[in-house]
Amino acid sequence: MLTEYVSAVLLVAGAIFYLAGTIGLLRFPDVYTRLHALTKADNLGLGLIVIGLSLQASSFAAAGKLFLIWLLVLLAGASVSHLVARAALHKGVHLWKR
Amino acid sequence: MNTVFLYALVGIGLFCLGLFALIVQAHLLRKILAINIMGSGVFLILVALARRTEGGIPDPVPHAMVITGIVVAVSATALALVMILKVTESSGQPEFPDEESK
Amino acid sequence: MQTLYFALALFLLLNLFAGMWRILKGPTAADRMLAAQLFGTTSVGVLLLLAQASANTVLHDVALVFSLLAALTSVAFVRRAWLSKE
Amino acid sequence: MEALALLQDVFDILLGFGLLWLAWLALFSLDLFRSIVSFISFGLLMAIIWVRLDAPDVALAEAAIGAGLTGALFLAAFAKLQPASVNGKGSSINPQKQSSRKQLLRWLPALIMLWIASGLTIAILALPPHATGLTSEVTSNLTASGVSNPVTAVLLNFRGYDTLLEIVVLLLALLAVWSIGSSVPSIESEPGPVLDTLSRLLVPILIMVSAYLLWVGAHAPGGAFQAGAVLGAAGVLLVLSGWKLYPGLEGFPLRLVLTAGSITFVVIAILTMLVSGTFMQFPPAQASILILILEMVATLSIGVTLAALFIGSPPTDIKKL
Repeated sequence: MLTEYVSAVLLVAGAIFYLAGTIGLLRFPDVYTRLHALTKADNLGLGLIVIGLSLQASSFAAAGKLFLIWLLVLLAGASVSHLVARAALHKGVHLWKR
Repeated sequence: MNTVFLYALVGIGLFCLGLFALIVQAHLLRKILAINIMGSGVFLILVALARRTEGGIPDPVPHAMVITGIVVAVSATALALVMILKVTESSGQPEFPDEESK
Repeated sequence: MQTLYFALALFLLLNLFAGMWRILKGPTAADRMLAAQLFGTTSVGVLLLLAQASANTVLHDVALVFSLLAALTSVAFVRRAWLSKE
Repeated sequence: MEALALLQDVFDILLGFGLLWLAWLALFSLDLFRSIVSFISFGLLMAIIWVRLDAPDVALAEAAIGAGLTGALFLAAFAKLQPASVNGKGSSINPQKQSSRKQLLRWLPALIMLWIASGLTIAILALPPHATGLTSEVTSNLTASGVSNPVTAVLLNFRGYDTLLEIVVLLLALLAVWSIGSSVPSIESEPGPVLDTLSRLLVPILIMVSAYLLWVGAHAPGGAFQAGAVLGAAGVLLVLSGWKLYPGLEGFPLRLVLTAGSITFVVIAILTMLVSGTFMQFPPAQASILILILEMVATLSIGVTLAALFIGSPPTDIKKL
């Protein structure tokens, strides 16, 4: 019963980080800061959801697969952020200044 | 049950939207997008209707057809994209030449 | 519990649609691509929640393929589409 | 229970409308790049819809192709179109040429579309709410098919013809692409250390997942098409990271891999005809192993063909001729 509650709390927390990521994507002023928002969703949002779901997983293999998915999304998110930032700098997209 | 008809109707919507765009849009890349969306609409109707079985296991035959359909669609898309590159190279614009300007 | 999973999946779906605003507005192509990237990450979350709600672990495989290909379109964008413009 | 059903309905309705909206954006956005990004997102939503319709096999194929390969294809083509369209645009498209005849030409199709849409809607709504289709035929013959996943049984055994012809269609598409050939070179630059590391990490995992999908396809969602699509994605990633095929492998070895799927299919079909008297009628005792062999070879051919389709230009030995 306790695991269910802990899992539910983690899932809700994950969803809130997704919301934070989306708000960041919508509100931040330029590409570089928006990259920052994106990583909140995949590091913490998906991470918390994966931890929450793996608490209820039926086997270690199932939990392992969930963590593999998370690691792959992390890898994709980190590399894509780097590549997009590099390409944006290369193309001369201006940095946001206050 | 309602889900079946909801998604089948969405499929009809996609098909007609795609067909309309195929007719009115001149840009060839958009025409290919339109054909892809029409195809997705047809797939959606097929798979939605396959779920009308009583036991809860959907009919596997339409599923198999749609899987082959998806793979054929992507190969046809690749071919079509190479063809529009060729048209663009020869005519200088990604459209078919207009009847009036000939 | 099942209701919670569905509610959260719905919540993530709403997030996803909110992110579509960025696809609409841009302003640069990179912004649109980033929105699509977030779209992919959010879809993975939705799929995992749906898998738990329907107790169907097969959906983990779908999420796995999603996460594997999450980088592919963005890499294609950076390597092909964005270098050539202008 | 009430709340759950309501949530599911809201989820489905939102998903359906979201899909239509994305289709609209993909088709009628003024900015072409926005159209393409909308179309990529459309593919992602489509995969979720397949999940909602209890079609995990289709969802897997869509996740690999609709959400990955198609997007990469469109982005690469968009890039190659850019320089050409900048030259020719000013002279060819005249906004003031929108005469009344052109306006009519927009309204007429719209009316026809509405007519078709309402006709189709009436037809769909008139269908009986429950139908068994071919489910009972498939399930009652499943034990003789050699696999326990009904979709794989249909693809590789009951409707093997479709799959054979489908692999041939892939091959034909590639032949056509090679013979048209594009002279627009894709722009290449240094991939950089991050992309290099990404491809070195991801490609082995992609190959492993492809093998995994192939193996589970016998009893769970997965199979040759999904595995082939994932393998093709691995190839596309390699191409994008600047990897090239070793020139010695471009000639006969490449063509052997490309055609292996169709050839194996035909050979097995003929052999089964000699044994059992009917084209492609697998003997139930050997069906399982035959399907596995077919799927392995088909996966390889599908994967390599998809990657070759992405490259779009023929191998160097054809260019020399």
